[in-house]
This record gives sequence, C-alpha cells and structure tokens, in this order.
Amino acid sequence: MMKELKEHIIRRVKANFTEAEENNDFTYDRLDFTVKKEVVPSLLLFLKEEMGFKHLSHASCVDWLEEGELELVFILWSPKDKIKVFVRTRLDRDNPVMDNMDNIWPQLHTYEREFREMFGVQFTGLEAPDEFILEDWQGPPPFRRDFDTAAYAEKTFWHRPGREDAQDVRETIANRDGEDIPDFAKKYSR
Amino acid sequence: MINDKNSQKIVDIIQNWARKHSIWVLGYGTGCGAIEIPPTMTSRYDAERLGVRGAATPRQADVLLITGYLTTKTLKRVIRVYEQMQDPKYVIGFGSCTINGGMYYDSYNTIKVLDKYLPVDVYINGCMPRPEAVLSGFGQLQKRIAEGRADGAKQYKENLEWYRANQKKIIPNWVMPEYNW
Amino acid sequence: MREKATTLYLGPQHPGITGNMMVRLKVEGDTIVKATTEVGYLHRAFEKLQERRNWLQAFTLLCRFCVPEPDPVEESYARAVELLEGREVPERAKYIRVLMLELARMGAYMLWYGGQNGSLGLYTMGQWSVGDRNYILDLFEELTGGRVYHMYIWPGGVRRDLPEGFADKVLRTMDYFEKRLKDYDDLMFDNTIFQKRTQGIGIVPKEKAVEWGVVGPILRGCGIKSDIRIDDPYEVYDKLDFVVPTHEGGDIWSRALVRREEVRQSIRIIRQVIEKMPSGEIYNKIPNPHKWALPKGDAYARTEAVRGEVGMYIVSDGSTHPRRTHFRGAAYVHAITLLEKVLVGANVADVSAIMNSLGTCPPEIER
Amino acid sequence: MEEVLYNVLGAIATFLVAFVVGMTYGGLNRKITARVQNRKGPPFYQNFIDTLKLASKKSAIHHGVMQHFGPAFLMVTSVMSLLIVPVLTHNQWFPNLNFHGDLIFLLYIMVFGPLGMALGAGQTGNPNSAIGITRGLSQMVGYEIPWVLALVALMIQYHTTSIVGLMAVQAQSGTWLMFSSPFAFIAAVMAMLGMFSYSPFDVVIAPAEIASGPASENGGKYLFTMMSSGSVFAFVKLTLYVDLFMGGADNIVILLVKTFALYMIPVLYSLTTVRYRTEQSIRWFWGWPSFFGLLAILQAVIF
Repeated sequence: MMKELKEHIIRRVKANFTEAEENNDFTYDRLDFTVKKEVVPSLLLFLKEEMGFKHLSHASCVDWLEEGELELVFILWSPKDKIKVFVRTRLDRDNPVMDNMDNIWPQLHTYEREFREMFGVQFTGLEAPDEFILEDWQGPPPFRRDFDTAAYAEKTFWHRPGREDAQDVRETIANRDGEDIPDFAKKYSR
Repeated sequence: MINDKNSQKIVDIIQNWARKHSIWVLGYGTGCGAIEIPPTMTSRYDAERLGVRGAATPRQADVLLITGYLTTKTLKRVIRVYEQMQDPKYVIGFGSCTINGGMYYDSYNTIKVLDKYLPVDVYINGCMPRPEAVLSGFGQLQKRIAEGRADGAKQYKENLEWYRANQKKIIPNWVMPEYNW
Repeated sequence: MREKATTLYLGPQHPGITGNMMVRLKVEGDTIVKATTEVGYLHRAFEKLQERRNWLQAFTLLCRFCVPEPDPVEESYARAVELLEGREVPERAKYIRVLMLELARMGAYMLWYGGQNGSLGLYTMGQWSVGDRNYILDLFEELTGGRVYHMYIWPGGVRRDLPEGFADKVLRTMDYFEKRLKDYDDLMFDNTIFQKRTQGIGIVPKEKAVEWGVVGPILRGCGIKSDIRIDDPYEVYDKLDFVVPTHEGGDIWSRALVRREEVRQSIRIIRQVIEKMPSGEIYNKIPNPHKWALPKGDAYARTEAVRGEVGMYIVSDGSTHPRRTHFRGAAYVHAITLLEKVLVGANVADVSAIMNSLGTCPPEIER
Repeated sequence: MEEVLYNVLGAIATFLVAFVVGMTYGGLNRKITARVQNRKGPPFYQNFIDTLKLASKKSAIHHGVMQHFGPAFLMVTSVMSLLIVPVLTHNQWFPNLNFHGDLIFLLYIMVFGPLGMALGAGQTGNPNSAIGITRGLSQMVGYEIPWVLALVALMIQYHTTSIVGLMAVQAQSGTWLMFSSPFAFIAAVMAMLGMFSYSPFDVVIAPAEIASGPASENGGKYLFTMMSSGSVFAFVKLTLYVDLFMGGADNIVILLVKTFALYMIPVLYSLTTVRYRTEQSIRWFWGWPSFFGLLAILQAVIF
C-alpha cells in the first residue's frame, strides 16, 4: 500500500520534473527528491497544489562546509495520503542565492528570514527587515560551520573563572585569585 | 529631629522592615526560569504570604528577577528596565546561567556573568531552581534588606562608568537615555 | 475621517505577553490595523551548541527549547535518532514514554488554564490550576528527579523504570484531576462573561488553516481533525483508544473547548497506559556516547504537543557529533505569521487572550 | 473658635479612621481572595506595609508638573467627599460639612478624581496610561447612569437633596431605604460594582492588557498617594451607601459591620469572573442596572 503510493508519487513527479532524483530507500513513510535550485519553487507548488502536500512541516538549511555547499531541505506532509516528502537542493556556499517562495506558504517567510540571518542565504524578492533574531550582529552568519561560537564567546564575554576544568568547583571558587574585578564589585561576585 | 543620628537609625529600621516585607517583583520573564515563577506565586508555595507580589511596570517594582540567561538583545532591555525602577531596588540572579553561563557557556549570544552588567544582590543557583529555592532566595534578600546590606543600586550609581563600559562592550549600538535618577 | 494610527509596543516587559517577546501594534482607536512580531530575546543558539556536543550531550540541551512542556522535544529527538540509527525501543519503554508525554500534556494544559484566564482577568483559575499542576510535577519529580527539566526520554528508551507504587500514585492523581476539572468547568466554561470575551475573537479561517501551517489544537478548533497521534502514529498511540476532539468556529472559545476535552482524553490515555503496560526492558543500551557515531543521513520525527506539531530534524555526517539539528516548534508559525494575520482587526484588549490561545511560546521560535 | 478647632481635629481623625479602615479592608480583600484561591495569603495588614514601603522609596521620577495632578486630584477628591459624607450619626467627633444639595455636589466631586488622573496620565507619555484613563472615563459614563438614576429617584421620592435629610427620613420611618426603595438600592449596588472597578469591571488597570493603566508610570510616592486615596475613597463610598440605604450607623462597630457586608459584594463577585471589555462593560451598565434605576424613578413618581 505504502509502496504503491510512493511509486505513484515518484511517477507523477518524474513525469513533470524529469531531472528530479528520487530516493526511495526508506522503510517508513518518507520519500526524498533532490532537484536543482531553480526547480524548487515549481516542484513545491506542484506538490502542494497537485499532489495534496498541503502542509509544510519543516524547512531546514544544512552547511556542508567540506563540499562548499549549503543544503536546503523542505519537509512536506500530505494530510490525505499520510506521507512525508523531502525536497532538497544544494546552493553554492560562497554565493547562496535562492528564489523567494513565501507566496507558496506564508510561513516560509519566517524560515527564509532565519536562513538569511543565520546562514547568509539570499532570497531574491524577500521583503522583510534585515534583523530577525540577532540585533546589531557584526560577525559572519553565525550558524555556518566555520563560525566558532566558543572562541567568539571567549573573546566577547567575561567568564567567571573556575569552570575551565572539571575539578571540584567549590575549591576552585575558594582558591580563585587574580581575577580583574575591582574591589567594590568583589562583594557582588562572590 | 530627623537629622539626629539615633532617630535616623530608627527610621531606617522601620523603613527597612517595610521594604523587607513588601517585595514587588517585576513581571518580566527574561528567560526560561519564568516557568517556576507561576508555581512560586500560586497556591502551593504562595509567595504572597511573605509579601512578595508581582508588579506590572518597572516604576512600581522593587525587585528585578533575572530569570535565567540573558541574551545580548534582552540585556539591553533589562538595563533599560532596571534604570527605570525606583530606588531602592534589588536584583536577583535566578539560575546557574546568570552565575557562570551555565550550559550556555559557549553560546555567542548570551552573557555569562550577570554581576558584570548589573549589581546583583542575591543569586539563586540551580537549573531550574525549585520554588523552595526561590523562596529561600527571597528570604536571603529580606535578610540583606533588614541588615541594610542590599545596596546594589547605590553601587551601581557610584560605579556607573565601570558598569557602562561593560555594557557598551556587549551592546555596540548604544542608543539609550542616560541614567539620571 | 480615519483616526491617526498610533504604535503600541506590547512587550518585551509586559504582564500580558507570554514569555519574552514583543508585538508591535499599529492601532486606530481600539482596533489593530497591523501587528508585527519581534522575537530574538531568547536566542541561545541551541542548534549551534548541539553541533559542538556529541549525540548524547546534545540531548541535555533539548528540554530548554520550550519549558512548559519539554517532553515532546525529547521524544522527537529520541525518535529521530532511533529512526536514523534503526534502533529498536523496548515495548515497555514505549508505554512509559506515552505516560510521560500525556502527563506533560496535562501539566501544560494546567498552565494554559492559568494563562488563558489570567489574560482575561480571572486569576482564581490560574491559582487553582497552576497549584494543581504541582501534583503532576510531583510525579515527574519522583520518576525523573526534576520538576521542570526531565531528560528522561532518551535515545534507546527511557532513563529509569517506574518506582514501586508509582502507577497507583498516577491513578490517584488522575482521580483528583477528574474531580477538579468539574470545578474548572464551573468557574471558567460556565461563566457567561468568559463566553462573551472569547466567542468570535481571534478567528483562524478554516479554509486557510492547513495552508498557513496551523497545527494542533488550533487546527482542531477550526473543525479540522488533525492529530499526529492519529495521522502519523508514534510509540503505542495506535493501540490506545482515545478521541480527537474538534470544534467548529476557529475562535478562542472553540480552541478552549478542544483543550478542555483533550485534558480528559489525556486522563483516559494515562489510565489505559497503566492498565496495558507490559513488563520487560526499558532501555536498549547505546554504546559509549563518546564513540557513538550515527550513520550518515538525516531524519525527521514529530510529536503532538499542546501547542501542536513539534519536530526535530537531525543530520549526521557519520561522526560522533551532529552535523545539524533543527527544531520545529509550533509557535514558529503560530506566533509570527499566524498571529500577525489573526491580530489584524482585533481589539487591543484581546491581544493577550489571543496569544495565549494560540499557544505562543517564544523560546521555541528563536531557540 | 473652639468649634473650628474641633472641626479641624475631627476632620483629621475622620481621615485617619477612613485610611485605616480602607487599608484594612484592602488587606482583608487580599486575604479573602487568597483563601478562595486555596492559599494562605498575606497578613491583613499587608497593605499598610506596602504603602509604608512606597512612601519610603528614595526616588520618584516624574515626567512633568502635570503628573502630580493625577495623585493629587485623587487625594483631594477622596478627602472632600469624606468631609461631606456623615460617618456616624450623632457624633461630634466626626464632623461633616453637609448642606442642602450635597448629594448633587457629591455626584460632581466623585468624577473629579478620574479627570485629574486623566491630566496626569496624559503627561506621563505612556500609551498604556492614556488607554487606561480613556477606558476609565468611558466606564464611568456607564455606571454613572444607574447611579444618578438611583439618587434622583431618592431625591424625588423623599424631596430632599441632602444625605442627612435622607438619613432623617430613615430614622423617622424606621425602615431602611434599601427596603422602602429597593429598585434604587439594586441599581446603586450594581453601579457600585463599577465604582470599585474590581473584576469584571477592572478595565482601567487590566494588567494583562495595558500593564497597570493610569498608574503605569507612577511609582514611589505617587503610587503611595494613589493607594491611600483609593483606600479612603473606598471607605467613603461604603459609608455613603450605608448612610443612604442602610440607615447610617450610630457607632463605629455597626458602621464596620454594615460597610464590610457591602464591601463583600464586589469582592466576592470579582473572584469568579473574567474581565469585561470596555464596551461590554458599558453595555452591561446601560442594561439591567439602568433598568432598575428607571424602575426606581417610576416608583418614586407613582408613590
């Protein structure tokens, strides 16, 4: 039953999008399609309008640093057929440009704003303020793999000494000297 | 008469007694610790019997409860809110993440040590601190107020430049009114 | 003549806002003409931090995603990891997971009872229900050691078996809640002013609902029967007998009725789980976490929470650390695109009630 | 000369009594609320501690001269109406400046406070204050209708416009006005729910909607003044109702019993209801309460 349904979906999609690569190896209710980024909007629209995948369950972006690519994943759910479809595409990591798709699902607008801020993916035609979650952010897009959050935190924020290692914290705190807090503030950083 | 040292002391004791038994907490859930505030305020733990009660706006509040980690974006608002509060005012750091960053020690968006940016009177540790711990924290604050040692706001005013320098290091785009009350 | 629009900032410090977020309202008189949600006050970059931790360490961050009901997030992650690895879960663990999820659902609904009525000015209800919620948290505490953060449903099963006499305690608590829910009805649902304040307010249109990404009790409040527990059954929900309530209307009132019924269904599920629970193993042991590598690939698992569908998308590059985890929270859609649409035309007085009714939970938006 | 001195001392004593009783009632309200909500609640003197703390705040920021008007006008209103309303009958320690027509004067003076608050709230620049005060004034339009109708009915029926006159009527006939003109009493009590602005008529402060409304920007001493004047005003309103409908009180114990019984009506009602929206609240006041007010007028005209 599920197998026939999957084959039916693959047939319908392949008939309209010949270059779509399918992945049908999953034992559970899931199908994967990998397409070029230009085809994504029309494929999503086809799945939504023709195939009954009304519900956009999730969209995600994955940074494949070693391969120099960003991967966009859209997870669709069909309330009628009870099956998930993953639509995935790869973008060039140095110049990630994608078409704006928030006319297909309004909630994609939010996802696109997040990807723009966190991964630096540019969506042509996306009308939204630049800042979504971060404020006055001056570094590179923080969710890219080459951004080292620990080093940034170490550099930017003041850390309370005593948790560099996994020793007894009480002893470390008791023996803590030589930190650069002024005298008046010592009282408040006990 | 009021200038007399002894009578001033008596006035202080009375005022501190009133402050101790009437703690209005600003209703600002800055982090996930806000989830244990409703149980603390409601029927089983009932903080109101100790005089702890919520206040809607910063002007009316006495205590700023920093419920958990502060992101840099929230820190800006919290400083603003703290400076709007009326003197005497107290800050309670709530949860491990206000003390040393907790589990967010390597996050690029949260501050790790609260007392660098705001004068903290009492820390409550734990993640999440139980309502009993919160009540005990309020008890500690009451003790400090009664002894006249909860003078974080005074320290803040006296060492404003130091605090400002730390705050401005985190918040690059500083567009806020100056602290003048 | 049109009145001049003024801008009203609801939050981040505002007693009516649910959590730490802000809604910017353009107001003409009492009517909202434009609403913009601003989030980011709670962004801790969990998903970035999880990339720096191994598969098991990443799990400890999960329950902070949304504090009122952390267990569905743990459940989603655990199931996603199990899907990716092909790990089997013992039958008893599945039942315990369902028990845990339903208890968490009840706890979150108790909090919702308080929030919804607090936003409308009935504080007695909040005092009762949030106080009663402590009885559920007591059960959690006995089972997992934590009131709020449980870290209990982990990949491979659950962390600890039920203590002795726990089942009886759960049943006694359920008896208590069945009694209390009648009081709640008397105070809240039979109150004509509550009906006046909620009927016809905050309407989500039925024909657009699925397309807009509406899920959970809000979709069921529009009259569309949709529940992941039925549509995409996980754990042992397909072996349990329960009803998914729906109500036509799409306003706060019908959502409240849906939630009222769901608490009762949760009690029913919990009773069945206790009755049917088999004995046996609770945990399919995972290897040493520091050497525990997941096969290359990705998986997505989703769970029905009180706010709707929450899901966890994980990507592995074959190493001991996640390549990427991405959490899907229901509020990601409800609190931004949906809230902005629903608030247009609403009264300023109803904003807080609408937000509570839509299950707005800021930490799961920005994570 | 001596009489003036007595009056001044008496006025101060009256104010103190009103302050203490009002504050205690507020504390008892919190205690009763807590007991209904399954908890222990603060001590009954908690409100005294709160006001003392507010008074001892070291700083109180204001946004301009006009902001002083809000709390000041409220206090003036409370004190003026306190002096007009007879606290105890036949007691020289509680003087009252009553005169013919003081009921009409009282109708005016009770509106005075919120208007002053409107001036003050405008100055603060906080939109929540402005919205709150707009709501307050709108709701006042609502409950003033049944309240005025009830009072006018009394005036027509007993041909007097002074409170003392109405008390004398009750003393002569031996029945309280709440029995001899029940419709006026019902309308007035319904209006009282709005005057106290407890739930469901707490549209003015409505915490989840507009922070705390007009008081949003008032901390420290301003809030202290507002809280004290609120307590005094609560006492004034209750005493006025006792005087008008329950035959006044001869001594302080009877006064406390009667006022507390009246006070329980808005308090207990508030515990079980959701807040109205402003327009719903006004519509409610223009419904049954006004209907009873009209009935009271009919009764006054016909009998």
